[in-house]
Amino acid sequence: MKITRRDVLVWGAGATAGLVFTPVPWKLLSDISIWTQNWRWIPQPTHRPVDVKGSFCTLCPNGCGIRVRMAAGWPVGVAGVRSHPISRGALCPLGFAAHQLIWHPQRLRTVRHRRSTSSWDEAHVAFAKACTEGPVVIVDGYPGHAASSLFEAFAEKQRGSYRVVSGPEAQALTPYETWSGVPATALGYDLENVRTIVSFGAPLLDGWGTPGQFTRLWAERAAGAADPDLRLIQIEPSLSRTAARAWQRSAIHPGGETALAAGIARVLLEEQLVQARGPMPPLTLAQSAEQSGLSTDAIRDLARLIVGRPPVVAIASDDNPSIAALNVLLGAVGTRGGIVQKSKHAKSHLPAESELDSVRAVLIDSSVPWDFVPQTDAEVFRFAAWDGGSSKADWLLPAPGFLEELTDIPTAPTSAIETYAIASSLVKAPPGVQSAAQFLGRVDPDLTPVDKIIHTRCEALFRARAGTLCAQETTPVAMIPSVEKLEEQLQSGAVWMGEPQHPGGLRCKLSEWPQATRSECPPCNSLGTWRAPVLPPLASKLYQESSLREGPERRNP
Amino acid sequence: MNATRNTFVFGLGVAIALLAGWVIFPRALYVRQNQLLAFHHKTHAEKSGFTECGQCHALRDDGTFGGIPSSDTCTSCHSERMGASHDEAVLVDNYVKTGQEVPWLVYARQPANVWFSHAIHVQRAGLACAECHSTYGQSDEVRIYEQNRLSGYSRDIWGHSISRIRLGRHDGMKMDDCEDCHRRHHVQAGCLGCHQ
Amino acid sequence: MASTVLTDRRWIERGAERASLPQFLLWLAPWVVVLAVGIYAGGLCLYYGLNQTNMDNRFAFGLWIFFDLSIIALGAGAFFTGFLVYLLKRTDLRPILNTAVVVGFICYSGAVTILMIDVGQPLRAWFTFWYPNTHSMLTEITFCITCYLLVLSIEYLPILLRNRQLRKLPSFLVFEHQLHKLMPVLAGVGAFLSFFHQGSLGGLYGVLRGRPFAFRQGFFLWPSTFFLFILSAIASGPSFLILVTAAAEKVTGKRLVPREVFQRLAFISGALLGIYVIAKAIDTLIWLNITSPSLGFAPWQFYIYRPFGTSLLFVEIVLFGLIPAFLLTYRRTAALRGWLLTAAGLACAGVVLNRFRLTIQTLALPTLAFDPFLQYTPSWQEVASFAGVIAYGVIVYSLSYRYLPLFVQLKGDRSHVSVD
Amino acid sequence: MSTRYGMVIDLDRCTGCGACMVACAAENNVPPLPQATSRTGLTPMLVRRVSNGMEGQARREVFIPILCMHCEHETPCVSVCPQQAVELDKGTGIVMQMPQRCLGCRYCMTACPYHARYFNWWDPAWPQGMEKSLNPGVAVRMRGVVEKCNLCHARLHSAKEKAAAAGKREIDPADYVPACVEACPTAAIQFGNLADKDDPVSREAHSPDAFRFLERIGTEPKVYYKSGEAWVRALKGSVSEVEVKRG
Repeated sequence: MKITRRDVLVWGAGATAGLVFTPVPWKLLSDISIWTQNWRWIPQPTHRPVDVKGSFCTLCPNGCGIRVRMAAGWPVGVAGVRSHPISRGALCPLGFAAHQLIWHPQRLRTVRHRRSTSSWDEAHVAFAKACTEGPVVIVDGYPGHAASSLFEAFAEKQRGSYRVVSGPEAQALTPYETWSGVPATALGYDLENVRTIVSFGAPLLDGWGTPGQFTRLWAERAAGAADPDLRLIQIEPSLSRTAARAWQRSAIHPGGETALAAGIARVLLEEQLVQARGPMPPLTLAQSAEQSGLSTDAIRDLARLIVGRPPVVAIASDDNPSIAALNVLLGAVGTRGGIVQKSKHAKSHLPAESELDSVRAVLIDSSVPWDFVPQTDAEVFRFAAWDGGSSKADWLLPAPGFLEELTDIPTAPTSAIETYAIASSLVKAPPGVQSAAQFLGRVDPDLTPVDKIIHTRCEALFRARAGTLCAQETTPVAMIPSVEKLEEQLQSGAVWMGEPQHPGGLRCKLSEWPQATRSECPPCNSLGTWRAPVLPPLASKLYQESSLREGPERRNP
Repeated sequence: MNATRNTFVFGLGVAIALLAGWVIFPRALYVRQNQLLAFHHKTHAEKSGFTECGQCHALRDDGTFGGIPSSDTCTSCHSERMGASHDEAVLVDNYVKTGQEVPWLVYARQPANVWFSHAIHVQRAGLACAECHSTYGQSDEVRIYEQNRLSGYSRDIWGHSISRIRLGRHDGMKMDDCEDCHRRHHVQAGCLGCHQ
Repeated sequence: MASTVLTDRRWIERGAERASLPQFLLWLAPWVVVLAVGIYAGGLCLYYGLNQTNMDNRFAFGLWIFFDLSIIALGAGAFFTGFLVYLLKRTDLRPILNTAVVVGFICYSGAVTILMIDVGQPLRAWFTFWYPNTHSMLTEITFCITCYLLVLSIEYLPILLRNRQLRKLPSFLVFEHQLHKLMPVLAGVGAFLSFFHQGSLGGLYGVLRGRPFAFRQGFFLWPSTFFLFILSAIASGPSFLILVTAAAEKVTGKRLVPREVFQRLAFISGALLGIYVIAKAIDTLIWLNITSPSLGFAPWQFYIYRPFGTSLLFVEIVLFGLIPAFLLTYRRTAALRGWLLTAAGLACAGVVLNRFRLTIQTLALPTLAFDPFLQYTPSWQEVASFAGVIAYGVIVYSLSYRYLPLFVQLKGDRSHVSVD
Repeated sequence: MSTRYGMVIDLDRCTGCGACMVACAAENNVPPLPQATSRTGLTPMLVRRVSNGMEGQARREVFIPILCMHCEHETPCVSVCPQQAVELDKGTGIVMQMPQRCLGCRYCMTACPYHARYFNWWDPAWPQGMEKSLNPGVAVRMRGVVEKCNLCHARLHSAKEKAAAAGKREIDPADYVPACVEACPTAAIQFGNLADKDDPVSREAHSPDAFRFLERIGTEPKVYYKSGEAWVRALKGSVSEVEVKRG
């Protein structure tokens, strides 16, 4: 018998009716919605156990203490370390997402010669050749760390020279070097004891120096109080986030800092508000008022306010000598709460910019800020972990990134106390990556490698038996049984802290008021002393998904 | 005549639907996989003399659950091949020696949004492992791992009765099953208690 | 031969005058295009997610919520007419009943479609039935609308089955006849459900304590907007029916329903609108003087942002409220087609404006003292899916008009069916 | 006695550095989406910059971290959710969002007066390999659902687990500190148990300088703010109230 259309319809009706009494529709309904909860293209975190490692942030010279949460061999979180004597548990916003930098899309993974892919061997040949042909310059961003001494040794042997690019905080200390002979790297701010700070545009609350140090001090001794124990006076043309939170703030004309410093100095001397009797600035009060944009009375009041609660120190955002001179008048140099000498054996270094002509090659370490471009026609070897784009360098050499390299952390530029720490490499660096130190080590095998240098430094610390080791609890170095124990503790996140030096012994001879110089470095941006050419993707939220910070534009593609 | 024919055709439809829904569908919905290695709980228990599940499936110091022992645990006995079986060779050569983890298929794996703490349920509440995992620990079988094609869940989550009617006592690890047990023990957790 | 191929006469009601098939297809064509674009746009939203729209975290509800609230309000004519005909025995309204059902069906199915496109996880929508939160207005809405859409479909079915060809199947005819007996019950159920979800749509924003522009004190568990929405819906529903039918008459160039029906609807619409506007005015006063001040919000702050000035309030209450209410109830004006349609139009505009202010203005206004006043312009995908649903409505209505006996009075009242 | 977790945020101490925002995003596996903007991004913790509306020397600015306020009374988002994806946790007072239950209707977002809820407009995505840096214990949310601050409940979980393993019933408060609190360099964000009278946080919450935003709406937020500056405290009210105070 033939099947009619009706049969099909009826059969379909029956099947549908029957299906309702099977699990099919109901189970599918459930499973499809569960499917939307577990889309395969959405990554999920690992099941592997998490353990916490102590280390230090190497993304700027300040080396804040960090706790790194590790799972399946990769970092999954970064946090501050309370017991760190300088950073005191704080990190800059960028630090909290720094562990993502390992995976940054702009990560440099291959050697590049003039933008085309090349190899380490070719780079070696080129550099070795350069070394034989003429003087080479090695540029370092973190003077004083183990690699630095390797760089210096190499430069010495090759009749080349070792140069340093220092951040704005360090540069602000250079005038004192010229007047006292003590190297700027040996100086620091005794912030713990200061009670009045006159900041000439220094972003004190916005990533200045070791981010945690001053903000924590300010929070404990200044924030919110009508007459705080620590007076922060911000002198700045614009309403920066530091100015917004400062105790007092004077809006001056852009570039008026020099004139205002002179004006204040004149008032201090005329009204004999300080012991110093000179030198008297050439500018009259009227002139400085006119140039700074404040009234003469305002300047007088400011001067009186400043000396109202000693000890006082003026902090400049660059190497402006007038502000340094003001500190000398205020007696803030070599005194408690002022600018102090923290170490006896620090060296002074040539700035990277000085005479680079008649140089055969320039090797730039990955610690040097990306925007440093040497004014030279020499062959440039640029080490970097990330490609910041538009580089003039002939060679781009992939360096180990965050957490990937064993390095030590010398004293932070602004700190008043010597510290020493070791950031061990927690993550295996990707293949085809080499640090400048390793590179030079291959060129000249006789150089002492970084790990050896670190070991000798630990031995020196151990033999000196001075200072204390800050971990969960602090122990004097004298109590530590062996150098191995000391090194092991340092490797796992402990910090060595030296004894505070006696402030005396730092004398500045200042016969006449310094000439105003064109300031060399621009004031710090809101990134503080951040050195990597890229931001952690999550940190770009600050710029992209909130109105919290204006610029720089997101640096990621 | 016409009417009877209709009823027959209709009934046929119903019958086929029921067959497809109850017999074919459950088979089609799940992918069946064998474990890479034939691991026998019973044998290992006897050889090692272990009596507690926790002796292999231990809690870590921070209270998190160790789960399936890592391959270096095997090293203590399987550092060299113990017998000629193919699986043995695979285990020793590919995992024990290389130190890689065996890609076990985890029957009781919950999805990412679930947070389940063995410490709380076993340590504090004192539940027996068999409450949820049945007696697989004493068995000598190597179960087949069934994975739902749509949700990617192990069959154990939904339970082996496709209709979830008359589930075995230790069968099923859906939220409903968790809730039942919580209700029986008068424990209130709230969403936050068990979800990430 | 060709002519017979190109004709659908045998599907069209005997004696009913209909345009030729090509003409009809020509009329449909543009709407089909719009519908196609709409489907594409909706597909984009479902496939790529709601980043296709211009909604954002602050403007989390956009065009769609306004659209849904509006068409559901306008669709209220369906249940209300059914309510009048079957429960209040106003048989004189029967001629409009089928249109009412079709319009209602279109509006509700359209609303549900849009809703499914504009939630982030439509595949989980059934959770609302499995794990319902009984305190949520949205749960109430979901339940009622789903059930009522079902009711509407069943109400639509007999009209469908009365198609000339389908009628020929005896079993269908029996089925249709049974259904017909069911109608009063369905009308009752429909009325009940509709009263609730029309209300809960009002409650949707009325309960938002965090949005003082929308928040209203309530009676029992429902905020005042709950009742205002019911009122405004049943007030504008009939007006919308008038407009739709008038439009149909314009397009077909036929007189489809006797004038009295229009008069009747107009009067009902007008009277209810009058009551609504007064209630609305009182509610606004209470809200401005008691509710929002008690939450720390001064009335004037809702009106300082252009274009949401007090003028809108005036427009809503007087221009789109009192005036149409008068025009619709006053016999003289209601008798004049021009006036009638204008008034009906104003009445519908009124309810739409009300829905717009409640949904869009509420989100645009700041709550925290340092919030900005927000702007939002829908993306083309949103507009397209919006237009698509309208096209869908026109198409369904056209088809129903062409092939189904929408206006039964053409052959005298056929409350019981006779096989011919 | 049930716990009531809450915060007191000292606005005088906030320098607007944004560390809390980044730490929060990293802890909770928030995807870094290049296409996200200030209106479509995911910022469970968001620091907003607010001025007193003056210019020149008289201008003052304050940074206000905005997160879920975990309203205790008539919690606006809880009552509106049609399918119980939002819940006020009985034991802790945490307002909890369940992305896997959420159908993405966004009704809760319109209900929240603090705009502390965020919608996943895009599929979450990370640059190649970066998924290895995801934080274990926090499930990644999928596109089309709402999320918000859950007070880092993953940390609460591990604290509970640790306690259970040690045979304790109560967690050690030191083990449960949300990421933003831990990250704040000036300790401006204080976290604790408001139900405990001796907890420093509940004492702070009753200090004269403490306030909550939109208090008069009556939802009893559990996130308090505090400031010595009158104009900042005035911000707690609506636009109208602030205008009135500014005169």
